[in-house]
Amino acid sequence: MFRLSDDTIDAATLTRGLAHTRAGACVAFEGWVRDHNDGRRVLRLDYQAYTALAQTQGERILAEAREKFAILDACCVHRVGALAIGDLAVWVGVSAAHRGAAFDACRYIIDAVKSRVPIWKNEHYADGESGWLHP
Amino acid sequence: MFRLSDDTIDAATLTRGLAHTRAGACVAFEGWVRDHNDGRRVLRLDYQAYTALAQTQGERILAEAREKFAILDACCVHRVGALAIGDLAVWVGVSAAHRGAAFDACRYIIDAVKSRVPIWKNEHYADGESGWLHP
Amino acid sequence: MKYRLLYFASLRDRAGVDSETVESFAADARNLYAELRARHGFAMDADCLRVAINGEFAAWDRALADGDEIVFIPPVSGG
Amino acid sequence: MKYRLLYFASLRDRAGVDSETVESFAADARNLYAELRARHGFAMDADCLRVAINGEFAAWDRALADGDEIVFIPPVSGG
Repeated sequence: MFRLSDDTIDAATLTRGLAHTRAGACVAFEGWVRDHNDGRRVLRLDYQAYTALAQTQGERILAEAREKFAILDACCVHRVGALAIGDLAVWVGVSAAHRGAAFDACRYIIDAVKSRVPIWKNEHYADGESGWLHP
Repeated sequence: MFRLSDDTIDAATLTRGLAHTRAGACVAFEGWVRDHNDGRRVLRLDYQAYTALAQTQGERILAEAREKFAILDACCVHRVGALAIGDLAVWVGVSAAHRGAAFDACRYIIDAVKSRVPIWKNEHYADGESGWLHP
Repeated sequence: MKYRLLYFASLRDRAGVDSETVESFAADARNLYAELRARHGFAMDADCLRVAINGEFAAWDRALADGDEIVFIPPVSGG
Repeated sequence: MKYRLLYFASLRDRAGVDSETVESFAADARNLYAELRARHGFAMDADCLRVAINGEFAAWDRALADGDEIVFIPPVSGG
Protein backbone atom coordinates (compact mmCIF):
# COMPACT_ATOMS: atom_id res chain seq x y z
CA MET A 1 0.00 0.00 0.00
CA PHE A 2 1.37 3.38 -1.05
CA ARG A 3 -0.27 6.54 0.17
CA LEU A 4 0.27 10.30 0.34
CA SER A 5 -0.95 11.82 3.58
CA ASP A 6 -1.57 15.40 4.63
CA ASP A 7 -1.90 14.25 8.24
CA THR A 8 0.51 12.78 10.82
CA ILE A 9 1.75 9.29 9.94
CA ASP A 10 0.92 6.67 12.59
CA ALA A 11 3.87 4.28 12.38
CA ALA A 12 2.56 1.89 15.05
CA THR A 13 -0.70 1.26 13.19
CA LEU A 14 1.11 0.87 9.87
CA THR A 15 3.51 -1.65 11.46
CA ARG A 16 0.60 -3.72 12.77
CA GLY A 17 -0.78 -3.74 9.23
CA LEU A 18 2.29 -5.72 8.09
CA ALA A 19 1.69 -8.52 10.59
CA HIS A 20 1.65 -12.06 9.27
CA THR A 21 2.02 -15.34 11.16
CA ARG A 22 4.83 -16.34 8.78
CA ALA A 23 6.66 -13.04 9.34
CA GLY A 24 9.83 -13.25 11.44
CA ALA A 25 11.24 -9.84 10.54
CA CYS A 26 9.99 -6.33 10.02
CA VAL A 27 12.25 -3.47 8.92
CA ALA A 28 10.96 0.08 8.97
CA PHE A 29 12.54 3.25 7.65
CA GLU A 30 11.46 6.64 8.95
CA GLY A 31 12.52 9.86 7.26
CA TRP A 32 12.55 12.72 9.76
CA VAL A 33 12.75 16.45 9.06
CA ARG A 34 16.30 17.53 9.93
CA ASP A 35 17.20 20.96 11.28
CA HIS A 36 19.96 21.41 8.71
CA ASN A 37 20.74 20.67 5.08
CA ASP A 38 23.92 21.41 3.17
CA GLY A 39 25.18 23.49 6.09
CA ARG A 40 22.07 25.73 6.30
CA ARG A 41 19.72 25.80 9.27
CA VAL A 42 16.25 24.61 8.31
CA LEU A 43 13.21 25.85 10.26
CA ARG A 44 10.43 23.93 8.53
CA LEU A 45 9.53 22.61 5.09
CA ASP A 46 6.72 21.94 2.68
CA TYR A 47 6.25 18.90 0.47
CA GLN A 48 4.43 19.26 -2.81
CA ALA A 49 3.43 16.19 -4.86
CA TYR A 50 2.10 15.41 -8.29
CA THR A 51 -0.47 13.15 -6.71
CA ALA A 52 -1.59 10.99 -9.64
CA LEU A 53 1.92 10.11 -10.81
CA ALA A 54 3.23 9.76 -7.24
CA GLN A 55 0.54 7.18 -6.56
CA THR A 56 1.24 5.05 -9.64
CA GLN A 57 5.02 5.32 -9.15
CA GLY A 58 4.73 4.44 -5.46
CA GLU A 59 2.58 1.40 -6.17
CA ARG A 60 4.95 0.27 -8.90
CA ILE A 61 7.95 0.51 -6.57
CA LEU A 62 6.20 -1.64 -3.95
CA ALA A 63 5.27 -4.19 -6.64
CA GLU A 64 8.91 -4.28 -7.79
CA ALA A 65 10.05 -4.89 -4.22
CA ARG A 66 7.61 -7.78 -3.84
CA GLU A 67 8.96 -9.28 -7.05
CA LYS A 68 12.67 -8.82 -6.27
CA PHE A 69 12.71 -9.87 -2.61
CA ALA A 70 11.17 -12.70 -0.56
CA ILE A 71 8.90 -10.42 1.46
CA LEU A 72 5.37 -10.81 2.77
CA ASP A 73 4.14 -7.22 2.75
CA ALA A 74 5.38 -3.68 2.14
CA CYS A 75 3.94 -0.26 2.74
CA CYS A 76 5.01 3.33 2.18
CA VAL A 77 3.32 6.55 3.31
CA HIS A 78 4.71 9.99 2.40
CA ARG A 79 3.61 13.27 3.94
CA VAL A 80 2.62 16.30 1.87
CA GLY A 81 2.08 19.85 3.12
CA ALA A 82 3.80 21.72 5.94
CA LEU A 83 6.15 19.86 8.30
CA ALA A 84 8.18 20.90 11.34
CA ILE A 85 11.64 19.75 12.48
CA GLY A 86 11.45 16.21 13.80
CA ASP A 87 8.23 15.37 11.95
CA LEU A 88 7.91 12.00 10.26
CA ALA A 89 8.06 12.77 6.51
CA VAL A 90 8.07 9.28 5.05
CA TRP A 91 7.57 5.79 6.45
CA VAL A 92 8.51 2.53 4.73
CA GLY A 93 7.79 -0.83 6.35
CA VAL A 94 8.48 -4.35 5.12
CA SER A 95 7.66 -7.71 6.68
CA ALA A 96 9.32 -10.97 5.65
CA ALA A 97 10.04 -14.45 6.96
CA HIS A 98 13.74 -13.55 7.27
CA ARG A 99 15.56 -10.31 7.96
CA GLY A 100 17.85 -10.16 4.93
CA ALA A 101 14.97 -9.70 2.48
CA ALA A 102 13.26 -7.22 4.80
CA PHE A 103 16.37 -5.01 5.03
CA ASP A 104 17.08 -5.19 1.29
CA ALA A 105 13.50 -4.47 0.25
CA CYS A 106 13.11 -1.57 2.68
CA ARG A 107 16.31 -0.01 1.37
CA TYR A 108 15.23 -0.60 -2.23
CA ILE A 109 11.87 1.08 -1.66
CA ILE A 110 13.15 4.23 0.03
CA ASP A 111 15.94 4.63 -2.55
CA ALA A 112 13.42 4.29 -5.41
CA VAL A 113 10.91 6.63 -3.74
CA LYS A 114 13.60 9.27 -3.36
CA SER A 115 14.63 9.01 -7.00
CA ARG A 116 11.36 8.40 -8.84
CA VAL A 117 8.30 9.58 -6.92
CA PRO A 118 7.34 13.15 -7.92
CA ILE A 119 7.46 14.87 -4.54
CA TRP A 120 9.40 18.08 -3.92
CA LYS A 121 10.73 19.61 -0.75
CA ASN A 122 10.68 23.37 -0.14
CA GLU A 123 13.02 24.19 2.72
CA HIS A 124 12.59 27.35 4.79
CA TYR A 125 15.91 28.55 6.17
CA ALA A 126 16.82 30.47 9.28
CA ASP A 127 18.00 33.42 7.13
CA GLY A 128 14.46 33.88 5.77
CA GLU A 129 15.14 32.36 2.37
CA SER A 130 13.47 29.27 1.04
CA GLY A 131 14.11 27.03 -1.90
CA TRP A 132 12.83 24.00 -3.75
CA LEU A 133 15.33 21.20 -3.67
CA HIS A 134 16.05 19.85 -7.14
CA PRO A 135 19.09 17.74 -6.46
CA MET B 1 20.76 1.51 25.45
CA PHE B 2 20.57 -2.29 25.57
CA ARG B 3 17.96 -3.94 27.73
CA LEU B 4 16.39 -7.34 28.38
CA SER B 5 12.68 -7.11 29.05
CA ASP B 6 10.21 -9.60 30.46
CA ASP B 7 7.36 -7.34 29.40
CA THR B 8 5.92 -6.21 26.03
CA ILE B 9 8.30 -3.98 24.03
CA ASP B 10 6.84 -0.57 23.23
CA ALA B 11 8.38 0.25 19.84
CA ALA B 12 6.75 3.68 19.52
CA THR B 13 8.24 4.91 22.81
CA LEU B 14 11.65 3.48 21.95
CA THR B 15 11.55 5.19 18.54
CA ARG B 16 10.80 8.55 20.15
CA GLY B 17 13.82 7.98 22.38
CA LEU B 18 16.07 8.08 19.29
CA ALA B 19 14.82 11.53 18.24
CA HIS B 20 17.45 14.17 17.51
CA THR B 21 17.11 17.44 15.60
CA ARG B 22 20.05 16.42 13.41
CA ALA B 23 18.45 13.03 12.63
CA GLY B 24 17.05 12.63 9.11
CA ALA B 25 16.72 8.84 9.18
CA CYS B 26 15.62 6.14 11.57
CA VAL B 27 15.78 2.44 10.75
CA ALA B 28 14.13 -0.09 13.03
CA PHE B 29 14.27 -3.87 12.99
CA GLU B 30 11.58 -5.92 14.69
CA GLY B 31 11.99 -9.66 15.21
CA TRP B 32 8.58 -11.31 15.41
CA VAL B 33 7.75 -14.82 16.60
CA ARG B 34 7.00 -16.89 13.47
CA ASP B 35 4.54 -19.77 13.39
CA HIS B 36 7.06 -22.08 11.74
CA ASN B 37 10.76 -22.92 11.80
CA ASP B 38 12.61 -25.45 9.70
CA GLY B 39 9.30 -26.79 8.42
CA ARG B 40 7.80 -27.41 11.88
CA ARG B 41 4.77 -25.57 13.20
CA VAL B 42 5.63 -23.47 16.24
CA LEU B 43 2.94 -22.70 18.84
CA ARG B 44 4.91 -20.49 21.23
CA LEU B 45 8.42 -20.09 22.57
CA ASP B 46 10.50 -19.15 25.58
CA TYR B 47 13.65 -17.07 25.63
CA GLN B 48 16.23 -17.69 28.30
CA ALA B 49 19.17 -15.31 28.81
CA TYR B 50 22.42 -15.21 30.72
CA THR B 51 21.54 -11.73 31.90
CA ALA B 52 24.90 -10.36 33.04
CA LEU B 53 26.79 -11.40 29.90
CA ALA B 54 23.88 -10.47 27.60
CA GLN B 55 23.93 -6.96 29.05
CA THR B 56 27.66 -6.41 28.59
CA GLN B 57 27.63 -7.98 25.11
CA GLY B 58 24.61 -5.94 24.05
CA GLU B 59 26.17 -2.69 25.26
CA ARG B 60 29.42 -3.54 23.52
CA ILE B 61 27.62 -4.19 20.22
CA LEU B 62 25.87 -0.81 20.40
CA ALA B 63 29.20 0.88 21.16
CA GLU B 64 30.78 -0.85 18.17
CA ALA B 65 27.94 0.36 15.93
CA ARG B 66 28.42 3.93 17.14
CA GLU B 67 32.13 3.65 16.32
CA LYS B 68 31.75 2.04 12.90
CA PHE B 69 28.85 4.08 11.51
CA ALA B 70 27.91 7.78 11.43
CA ILE B 71 24.87 7.38 13.65
CA LEU B 72 23.32 9.54 16.36
CA ASP B 73 21.74 6.94 18.62
CA ALA B 74 21.06 3.21 18.79
CA CYS B 75 18.93 1.04 21.02
CA CYS B 76 18.15 -2.65 21.36
CA VAL B 77 15.61 -4.38 23.58
CA HIS B 78 15.25 -8.18 23.68
CA ARG B 79 12.40 -10.08 25.30
CA VAL B 80 12.92 -12.93 27.73
CA GLY B 81 10.30 -15.36 28.99
CA ALA B 82 7.23 -16.77 27.24
CA LEU B 83 6.16 -15.35 23.86
CA ALA B 84 3.26 -16.09 21.53
CA ILE B 85 3.16 -16.13 17.71
CA GLY B 86 3.36 -12.58 16.37
CA ASP B 87 4.93 -11.16 19.54
CA LEU B 88 7.78 -8.69 19.23
CA ALA B 89 10.88 -10.61 20.38
CA VAL B 90 13.60 -8.08 19.66
CA TRP B 91 13.67 -4.42 18.62
CA VAL B 92 16.66 -2.55 17.22
CA GLY B 93 16.44 1.14 16.33
CA VAL B 94 19.06 3.50 14.94
CA SER B 95 18.87 7.21 14.17
CA ALA B 96 21.33 9.02 11.90
CA ALA B 97 21.64 12.15 9.79
CA HIS B 98 21.50 9.98 6.63
CA ARG B 99 19.84 6.69 5.83
CA GLY B 100 22.85 4.68 4.65
CA ALA B 101 24.48 4.66 8.06
CA ALA B 102 21.15 3.94 9.78
CA PHE B 103 20.48 0.86 7.60
CA ASP B 104 24.04 -0.44 7.93
CA ALA B 105 24.20 0.04 11.71
CA CYS B 106 20.78 -1.52 12.30
CA ARG B 107 21.79 -4.56 10.28
CA TYR B 108 25.13 -4.77 12.07
CA ILE B 109 23.48 -4.69 15.47
CA ILE B 110 20.87 -7.37 14.86
CA ASP B 111 23.42 -9.64 13.17
CA ALA B 112 25.80 -9.24 16.13
CA VAL B 113 23.01 -9.72 18.69
CA LYS B 114 21.98 -12.95 16.99
CA SER B 115 25.52 -14.29 16.98
CA ARG B 116 26.98 -13.05 20.27
CA VAL B 117 24.36 -12.24 22.89
CA PRO B 118 23.70 -15.24 25.16
CA ILE B 119 19.96 -15.69 24.65
CA TRP B 120 18.39 -19.02 23.76
CA LYS B 121 15.08 -19.85 22.15
CA ASN B 122 13.02 -22.87 23.22
CA GLU B 123 10.42 -23.60 20.57
CA HIS B 124 7.24 -25.47 21.40
CA TYR B 125 5.95 -27.39 18.39
CA ALA B 126 2.46 -28.42 17.31
CA ASP B 127 3.40 -32.10 17.80
CA GLY B 128 3.97 -31.52 21.53
CA GLU B 129 7.76 -31.57 21.33
CA SER B 130 9.97 -28.67 22.25
CA GLY B 131 13.62 -27.94 21.75
CA TRP B 132 16.33 -25.41 22.47
CA LEU B 133 17.73 -24.00 19.29
CA HIS B 134 21.50 -24.22 19.15
CA PRO B 135 22.12 -23.35 15.52
CA MET C 1 -3.68 21.77 -30.40
CA LYS C 2 -4.77 22.34 -26.83
CA TYR C 3 -2.63 20.99 -23.98
CA ARG C 4 -3.22 20.95 -20.26
CA LEU C 5 -0.11 21.81 -18.22
CA LEU C 6 0.47 21.19 -14.50
CA TYR C 7 3.39 22.89 -12.76
CA PHE C 8 5.19 21.86 -9.62
CA ALA C 9 7.90 23.17 -7.32
CA SER C 10 10.19 25.81 -8.86
CA LEU C 11 8.37 25.62 -12.21
CA ARG C 12 5.11 26.48 -10.45
CA ASP C 13 6.74 29.40 -8.65
CA ARG C 14 8.19 30.69 -11.92
CA ALA C 15 4.98 30.22 -13.97
CA GLY C 16 2.95 31.79 -11.18
CA VAL C 17 0.15 29.27 -11.75
CA ASP C 18 -0.25 25.60 -10.83
CA SER C 19 -1.87 24.76 -14.16
CA GLU C 20 -2.84 26.27 -17.48
CA THR C 21 -4.28 25.28 -20.84
CA VAL C 22 -2.24 26.35 -23.86
CA GLU C 23 -2.75 26.39 -27.61
CA SER C 24 0.40 25.28 -29.39
CA PHE C 25 1.75 23.87 -32.65
CA ALA C 26 4.41 21.91 -30.71
CA ALA C 27 4.08 18.25 -31.70
CA ASP C 28 6.10 16.79 -28.82
CA ALA C 29 6.98 17.65 -25.23
CA ARG C 30 10.48 18.81 -26.15
CA ASN C 31 9.19 21.55 -28.43
CA LEU C 32 6.38 22.39 -26.04
CA TYR C 33 8.87 22.85 -23.18
CA ALA C 34 11.06 25.13 -25.33
CA GLU C 35 8.01 27.27 -26.07
CA LEU C 36 6.85 27.46 -22.45
CA ARG C 37 10.38 27.99 -21.18
CA ALA C 38 10.65 31.06 -23.39
CA ARG C 39 7.27 32.34 -22.20
CA HIS C 40 7.77 31.74 -18.44
CA GLY C 41 11.54 32.04 -18.19
CA PHE C 42 12.10 28.59 -16.68
CA ALA C 43 15.70 28.23 -15.54
CA MET C 44 16.07 24.49 -16.04
CA ASP C 45 17.25 22.78 -19.21
CA ALA C 46 15.00 20.04 -20.55
CA ASP C 47 17.94 17.67 -19.84
CA CYS C 48 17.34 18.21 -16.10
CA LEU C 49 13.66 17.36 -16.36
CA ARG C 50 11.55 14.32 -17.06
CA VAL C 51 8.17 14.58 -18.73
CA ALA C 52 4.89 12.89 -17.82
CA ILE C 53 1.99 12.64 -20.27
CA ASN C 54 -1.47 11.78 -18.93
CA GLY C 55 -0.10 10.63 -15.59
CA GLU C 56 2.78 8.42 -16.82
CA PHE C 57 6.43 9.14 -17.51
CA ALA C 58 6.93 9.39 -21.28
CA ALA C 59 9.64 10.00 -23.89
CA TRP C 60 10.32 13.62 -24.81
CA ASP C 61 9.72 12.92 -28.49
CA ARG C 62 6.43 11.08 -28.11
CA ALA C 63 3.79 12.65 -30.39
CA LEU C 64 1.27 14.69 -28.41
CA ALA C 65 -2.48 14.48 -28.92
CA ASP C 66 -5.05 17.19 -28.48
CA GLY C 67 -6.17 17.44 -24.86
CA ASP C 68 -3.07 15.70 -23.40
CA GLU C 69 -2.07 16.56 -19.84
CA ILE C 70 1.64 17.30 -19.79
CA VAL C 71 3.83 17.74 -16.71
CA PHE C 72 7.51 18.67 -16.67
CA ILE C 73 9.07 16.89 -13.70
CA PRO C 74 11.99 18.63 -11.97
CA PRO C 75 14.46 16.42 -10.08
CA VAL C 76 12.46 15.06 -7.13
CA SER C 77 13.37 15.60 -3.49
CA GLY C 78 10.91 13.57 -1.44
CA GLY C 79 11.84 11.29 1.45
CA MET D 1 39.12 -25.38 44.05
CA LYS D 2 35.53 -24.31 44.25
CA TYR D 3 33.76 -23.10 41.10
CA ARG D 4 30.32 -21.65 40.60
CA LEU D 5 28.56 -22.99 37.49
CA LEU D 6 25.50 -21.50 35.74
CA TYR D 7 23.64 -23.57 33.15
CA PHE D 8 21.47 -22.39 30.31
CA ALA D 9 19.22 -23.86 27.65
CA SER D 10 19.89 -27.55 26.83
CA LEU D 11 22.73 -27.72 29.34
CA ARG D 12 20.36 -26.60 32.10
CA ASP D 13 17.77 -29.19 31.06
CA ARG D 14 20.44 -31.90 31.05
CA ALA D 15 22.05 -30.88 34.36
CA GLY D 16 18.61 -30.54 35.95
CA VAL D 17 19.75 -27.42 37.84
CA ASP D 18 20.32 -23.82 36.78
CA SER D 19 23.45 -23.52 38.92
CA GLU D 20 25.73 -25.48 41.15
CA THR D 21 28.96 -25.14 43.10
CA VAL D 22 31.56 -27.83 42.42
CA GLU D 23 34.87 -28.85 43.91
CA SER D 24 37.35 -29.70 41.18
CA PHE D 25 41.05 -30.07 40.44
CA ALA D 26 40.43 -28.82 36.86
CA ALA D 27 42.75 -25.86 36.27
CA ASP D 28 41.01 -24.51 33.20
CA ALA D 29 37.54 -24.45 31.67
CA ARG D 30 38.37 -27.14 29.12
CA ASN D 31 39.16 -29.70 31.79
CA LEU D 32 36.28 -28.55 33.94
CA TYR D 33 33.86 -29.03 31.04
CA ALA D 34 35.17 -32.53 30.36
CA GLU D 35 34.60 -33.39 34.02
CA LEU D 36 31.06 -31.93 34.13
CA ARG D 37 30.20 -33.40 30.75
CA ALA D 38 30.99 -36.85 32.07
CA ARG D 39 28.97 -36.21 35.22
CA HIS D 40 25.85 -34.72 33.56
CA GLY D 41 26.01 -36.41 30.15
CA PHE D 42 26.12 -33.18 28.16
CA ALA D 43 25.72 -33.92 24.44
CA MET D 44 27.73 -31.02 23.07
CA ASP D 45 31.45 -31.05 22.33
CA ALA D 46 33.44 -28.21 23.86
CA ASP D 47 34.14 -27.13 20.25
CA CYS D 48 30.46 -26.15 19.94
CA LEU D 49 30.54 -24.05 23.09
CA ARG D 50 32.10 -20.82 24.23
CA VAL D 51 33.04 -20.22 27.83
CA ALA D 52 32.46 -17.18 30.02
CA ILE D 53 34.37 -16.58 33.23
CA ASN D 54 33.02 -14.05 35.72
CA GLY D 55 30.64 -12.53 33.18
CA GLU D 56 33.04 -12.19 30.23
CA PHE D 57 33.87 -14.48 27.34
CA ALA D 58 37.25 -16.09 28.01
CA ALA D 59 39.73 -18.50 26.47
CA TRP D 60 39.22 -22.19 27.27
CA ASP D 61 42.75 -22.52 28.60
CA ARG D 62 42.69 -19.51 30.91
CA ALA D 63 43.76 -20.53 34.42
CA LEU D 64 40.81 -20.66 36.79
CA ALA D 65 40.84 -19.13 40.25
CA ASP D 66 39.02 -20.29 43.34
CA GLY D 67 35.48 -18.92 43.40
CA ASP D 68 35.28 -18.20 39.66
CA GLU D 69 31.86 -18.20 38.04
CA ILE D 70 32.01 -20.30 34.91
CA VAL D 71 29.35 -20.57 32.22
CA PHE D 72 29.45 -22.81 29.17
CA ILE D 73 27.67 -20.97 26.37
CA PRO D 74 25.83 -23.09 23.79
CA PRO D 75 25.32 -21.56 20.33
CA VAL D 76 22.92 -18.66 20.90
CA SER D 77 19.53 -18.33 19.25
CA GLY D 78 18.15 -14.96 20.26
CA GLY D 79 16.58 -12.48 17.93
